[in-house]
Amino acid sequence: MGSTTIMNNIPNLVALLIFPAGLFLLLCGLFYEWADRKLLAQLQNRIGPRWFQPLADIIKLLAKEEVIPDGVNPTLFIGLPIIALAGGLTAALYVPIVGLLPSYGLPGDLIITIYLLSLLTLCLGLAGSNTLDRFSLVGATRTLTQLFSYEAPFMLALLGPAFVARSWQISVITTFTNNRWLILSQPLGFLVAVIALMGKLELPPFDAPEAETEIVAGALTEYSGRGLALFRLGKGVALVIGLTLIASFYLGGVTNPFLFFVKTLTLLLVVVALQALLTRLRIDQTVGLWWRYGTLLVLAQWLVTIVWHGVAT
Amino acid sequence: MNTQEALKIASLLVEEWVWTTETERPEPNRLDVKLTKLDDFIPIVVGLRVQRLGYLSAITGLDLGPEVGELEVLYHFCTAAAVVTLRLRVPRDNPSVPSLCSIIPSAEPFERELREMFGVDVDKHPNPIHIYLPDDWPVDTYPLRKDFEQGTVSTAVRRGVKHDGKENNG
Amino acid sequence: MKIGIMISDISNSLFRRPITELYPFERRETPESLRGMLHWNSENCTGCGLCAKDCPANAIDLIVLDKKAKRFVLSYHPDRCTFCAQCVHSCRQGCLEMSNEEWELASLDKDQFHVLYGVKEDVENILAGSPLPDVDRIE
Amino acid sequence: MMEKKIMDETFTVPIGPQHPALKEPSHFRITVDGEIVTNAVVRLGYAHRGIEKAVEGRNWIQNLYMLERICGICSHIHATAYCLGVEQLAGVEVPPRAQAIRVLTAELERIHSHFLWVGVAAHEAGFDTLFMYIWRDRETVMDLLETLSGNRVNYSVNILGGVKFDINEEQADAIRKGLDYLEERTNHYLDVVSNDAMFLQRTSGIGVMTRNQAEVLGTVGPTARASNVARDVRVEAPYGAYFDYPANIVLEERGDLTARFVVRIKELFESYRLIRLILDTLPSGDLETRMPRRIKEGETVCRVEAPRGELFYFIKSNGTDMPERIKIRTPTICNMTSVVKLVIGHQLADVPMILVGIDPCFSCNDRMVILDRSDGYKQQWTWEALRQHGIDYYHEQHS
Amino acid sequence: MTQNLLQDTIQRLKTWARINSPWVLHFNSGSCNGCDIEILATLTPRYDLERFGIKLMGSPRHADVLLCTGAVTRQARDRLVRIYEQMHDPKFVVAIGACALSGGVFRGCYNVMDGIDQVIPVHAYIPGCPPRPEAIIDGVVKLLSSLSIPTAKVETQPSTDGRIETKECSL
Ligand code: SF4
Ligand code: SF4
Ligand code: SF4
Ligand code: SF4
Ligand code: SF4
Ligand code: SF4
Ligand code: SF4
Ligand code: SF4
Repeated sequence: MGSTTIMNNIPNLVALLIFPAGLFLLLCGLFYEWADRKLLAQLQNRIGPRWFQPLADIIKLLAKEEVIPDGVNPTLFIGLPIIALAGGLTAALYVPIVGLLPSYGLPGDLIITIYLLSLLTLCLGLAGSNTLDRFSLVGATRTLTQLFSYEAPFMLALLGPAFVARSWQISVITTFTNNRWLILSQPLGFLVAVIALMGKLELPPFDAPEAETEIVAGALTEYSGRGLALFRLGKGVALVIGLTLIASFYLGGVTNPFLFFVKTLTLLLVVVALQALLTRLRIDQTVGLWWRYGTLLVLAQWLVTIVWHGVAT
Repeated sequence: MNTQEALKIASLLVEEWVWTTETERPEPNRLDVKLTKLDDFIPIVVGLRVQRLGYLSAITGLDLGPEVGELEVLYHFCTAAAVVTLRLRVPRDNPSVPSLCSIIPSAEPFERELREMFGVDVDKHPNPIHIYLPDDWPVDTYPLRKDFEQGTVSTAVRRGVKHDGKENNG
Repeated sequence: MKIGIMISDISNSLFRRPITELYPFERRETPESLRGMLHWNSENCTGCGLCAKDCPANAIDLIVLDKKAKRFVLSYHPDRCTFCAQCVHSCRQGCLEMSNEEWELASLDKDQFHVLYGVKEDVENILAGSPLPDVDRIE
Repeated sequence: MMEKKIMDETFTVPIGPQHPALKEPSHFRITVDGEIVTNAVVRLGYAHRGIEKAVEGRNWIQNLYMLERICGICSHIHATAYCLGVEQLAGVEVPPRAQAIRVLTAELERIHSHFLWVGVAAHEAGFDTLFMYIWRDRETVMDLLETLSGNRVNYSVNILGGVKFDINEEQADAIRKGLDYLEERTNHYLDVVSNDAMFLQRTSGIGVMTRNQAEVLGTVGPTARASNVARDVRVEAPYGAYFDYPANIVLEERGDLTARFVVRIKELFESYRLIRLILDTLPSGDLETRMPRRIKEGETVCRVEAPRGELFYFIKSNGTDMPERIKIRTPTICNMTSVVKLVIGHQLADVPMILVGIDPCFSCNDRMVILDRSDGYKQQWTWEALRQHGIDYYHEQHS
Repeated sequence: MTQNLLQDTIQRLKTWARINSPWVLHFNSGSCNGCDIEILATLTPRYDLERFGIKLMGSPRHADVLLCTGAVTRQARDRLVRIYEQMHDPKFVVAIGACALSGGVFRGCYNVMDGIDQVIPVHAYIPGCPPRPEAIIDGVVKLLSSLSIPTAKVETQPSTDGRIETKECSL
């Protein structure tokens, strides 16, 4: 059974690998997942996983027996993880990963990227609601609730730099932000962007959708084997993209690999420290918090930016 | 209320009132009250409660063995170091005691335990279901009675366990 | 009302070596008193059987081969043992002791968990299942 | 939500089987009329091993170790209660040094237990960093207990008539040093649980139990003391060495989850004080007195203060080397009752908060709800669904 | 030829991943909590099992290794079997503590089954009451290393001082 799973997987895997820079991106995602776990462990005064840990996890999951639970739509069950990962990988085309220029660029690709990122969450939610398992259903509901509350602030926060760069094309914005530390002029926007990213990726303390102590593993409870592996990969990729976007928009651009790694990893450290410091929010608190403060903060930031711009020009 | 006061009030209550009891002081901090009439039980408990004499700390069942043919039920009330114990004797076949749940809500699990471990019927108990034993426990089998044999139940069940089609009896 | 009070802890940890032990690569010294695997020294044993009688888990049996000649074999089940040291305490002859070094007893099969202590020849006899003169077991 | 239509008849909601959890498994069955809880029943026994029966077939010495293993978190206190009872029956005087060592171990155990609880509760609330640090520091006590007794969890310090181990100067110094470190850390944790805004919003004002409720429902231990009920066997009815080393009671008024954290953490300081005192004034003398193998006929009641509250033992001997009957009433069952009684009359939506409020580990035991209606319609609910229901319910109320 | 080589590599890769990424599920089948707190302790900073890629999972579907404690009470038995069946292959069971191995002090009590292996197959046994966290790590590492050599059984060797560790005992 195990080996046939692998064999069945091979066409899919190949399809993913021939995707431009796909393999590299996946590895990058795994590396960042490792960095995330390792840093968290370090902050908790323990050693944490070895460098190949996420890779081993993925391979093991791929080799594991895949069972499609009763009462689910098999096409959706199998298809959703693939779409999720594909969405992430596509989004990466528009983003300056490793400081290289984006492979593609079109006007307005910022919006496309953000929506492709949401595709992942959306698939997760659908995957959860596709099963009969109660944990999954609750997880799915929470995932989607969270998605809708984080989408707007994240978007608005990223539109801040877009506004000052006067373009909705990522490559244009990054050229503009190069060596301009927007974090200084838009600190609130930066803050909201970071927190919204954590919310989007369901990192603690916004991990109510997959809280182990409450609902086992949320939407993914019924997933095992390949499906789980693909979702994890997708999340890794989304993490890289999110970090890259924020680092290049707010932290003075990521024009070469060195700067890229330094900046994204520093950003990751901030994210991890927040994870370590904060207690998980209940889902109602998560949502309430965002609608009350997150959006407000971002709007305040906008106001300041606009006024300041008006004054400057 | 300190220990001595509590003991004094308790002995006043049970000895110099209208009920028929035998009291003993097996240890300095304990007052042991044997009730000869089941009817006196509830009024005495109400009396203890009204005097705010401690809280129901535990209910102990005792099987005096098939020869004696009786079970004993002990209600322990604690105040500071004082322990006031009310003892009820009930016949071994068809034993029954009144429920205290309406006076002392926390008696509920203790009485359920008494029911399933000794087979003492608790009259008017709000939730007469198992608390510790599994639902498929054989009826009329009470583990803490003296004539319950360790192992009878457990082996019977163990034979029934199967895994991978193999019989698995340890 | 403060946010993130634990920041002092995490910033302390950031640049410090984790407290994690490297076991199984590095083994910390175990305390002298640690109660590990039980060992039996037959020399002084009188065959009183108190150790077996007081064992809460029935982990030890004393097999008496010849009471006069003081030929005993002690059968010990580390899988049942609760490492409580009552047997050590019960034995007045000081025959029993618990090792503070041998505590990594994990095994992949259960056969490892039947240990016979005694003179080699007696143990081998028992293993071979050869008939023994008036074997008496004290549990 | 879809639950709405089910809500308007009486039905039974059994919450949760157990979950592969740290804490012992339990299970609640809640009957609801519309939205109001009319009855709640707790179902235990996933860990029921039949100890009370088994003790009748083993000798007094073997029983010590079995009773010690009723629970691995407060094993020592079970053994102590049993020993005190049996010694009382046998009329044996235990040497003061042994009594002091028992109390010292009991206080070390309390430290380990409270650290454990705070850690698990933090993990439950989703604050893993606190969990990790608390458990890291807890290792200090575990090390002390291990060097002292030879095992990390079921220490087996007691034997009938005394203790097995002595404490030498070197060990005493190690304990003092360990306590200094722990005291410093405890101050820090007290700050965290009482001031960290993020943590407080998961604990403050949750699961409130008033003083009267706590008293009438027969709660014990820190749960009672967090509601300002002065119930502590060490203080009310001193036993063993607590006559010579009196403990002070720690009370909190609010009765909510925060108060339960604070009470437990403040009790740690009391334990540190007692242990230091004992170490400084450890009486000299023997460690044990000889015990007869047969215990005189009689009955006794023995109460001690376990980390979670009053532990009650009733021991009856018939003059042989085996007990006639031993009744054990653990603190958990008392506090369990309070949960079950407290929810009656409350909104279903409040149930999770009350359960979680009493002991956050409940929420990890109970993750599933099965709706079982009389017409045979069954539906599974998660613990979370119930919580969600609560949230939605209040949203609707307010909008 | 190349087909074989590919198969072989995939097999090796799978084994490697399996050994390096064991996700565990913890089940208490009626233990005294002693073993359970020691399992939890192995995840905390002092011992940190994440070094070996071990992660505690909540769902049986995600777990590869079931860590079991307790003497299996009658109430817990069905649930144990169900959890075992819910886990996806390949799966392993580790019994932890005297209770889980044989019933320990509770051997013979009316409500217990005297050990995990009376109910489900067990792949590794860790004695102790409870085993120290190091001993648990040792057991898990032994299980993991046995996966790389399919026929790993620890040799029985006669030790010094006349003591023999036996495979079978006819008594
Ligand atoms: S240590 Fe305890 S359980 Fe082990 S053999 Fe000795 S008495 Fe028995
Ligand atoms: S108690 Fe000591 S002397 Fe007696 S049988 Fe056991 S080992 Fe031998
Ligand atoms: S969530 Fe519950 S079961 Fe899981 S580790 Fe925490 S307390 Fe234990
Ligand atoms: S102590 Fe109580 S719960 Fe535990 S085994 Fe005995 S009767 Fe059951
Ligand atoms: S109260 Fe009971 S379950 Fe809790 S630690 Fe004590 S013995 Fe264990
Ligand atoms: S050792 Fe004690 S109990 Fe045993 S036979 Fe001798 S006197 Fe009796
Ligand atoms: S206190 Fe009672 S209910 Fe709780 S774990 Fe111990 S035996 Fe079980
Ligand atoms: S082996 Fe010991 S510590 Fe583990 S569950 Fe059993 S009695 Fe408790």
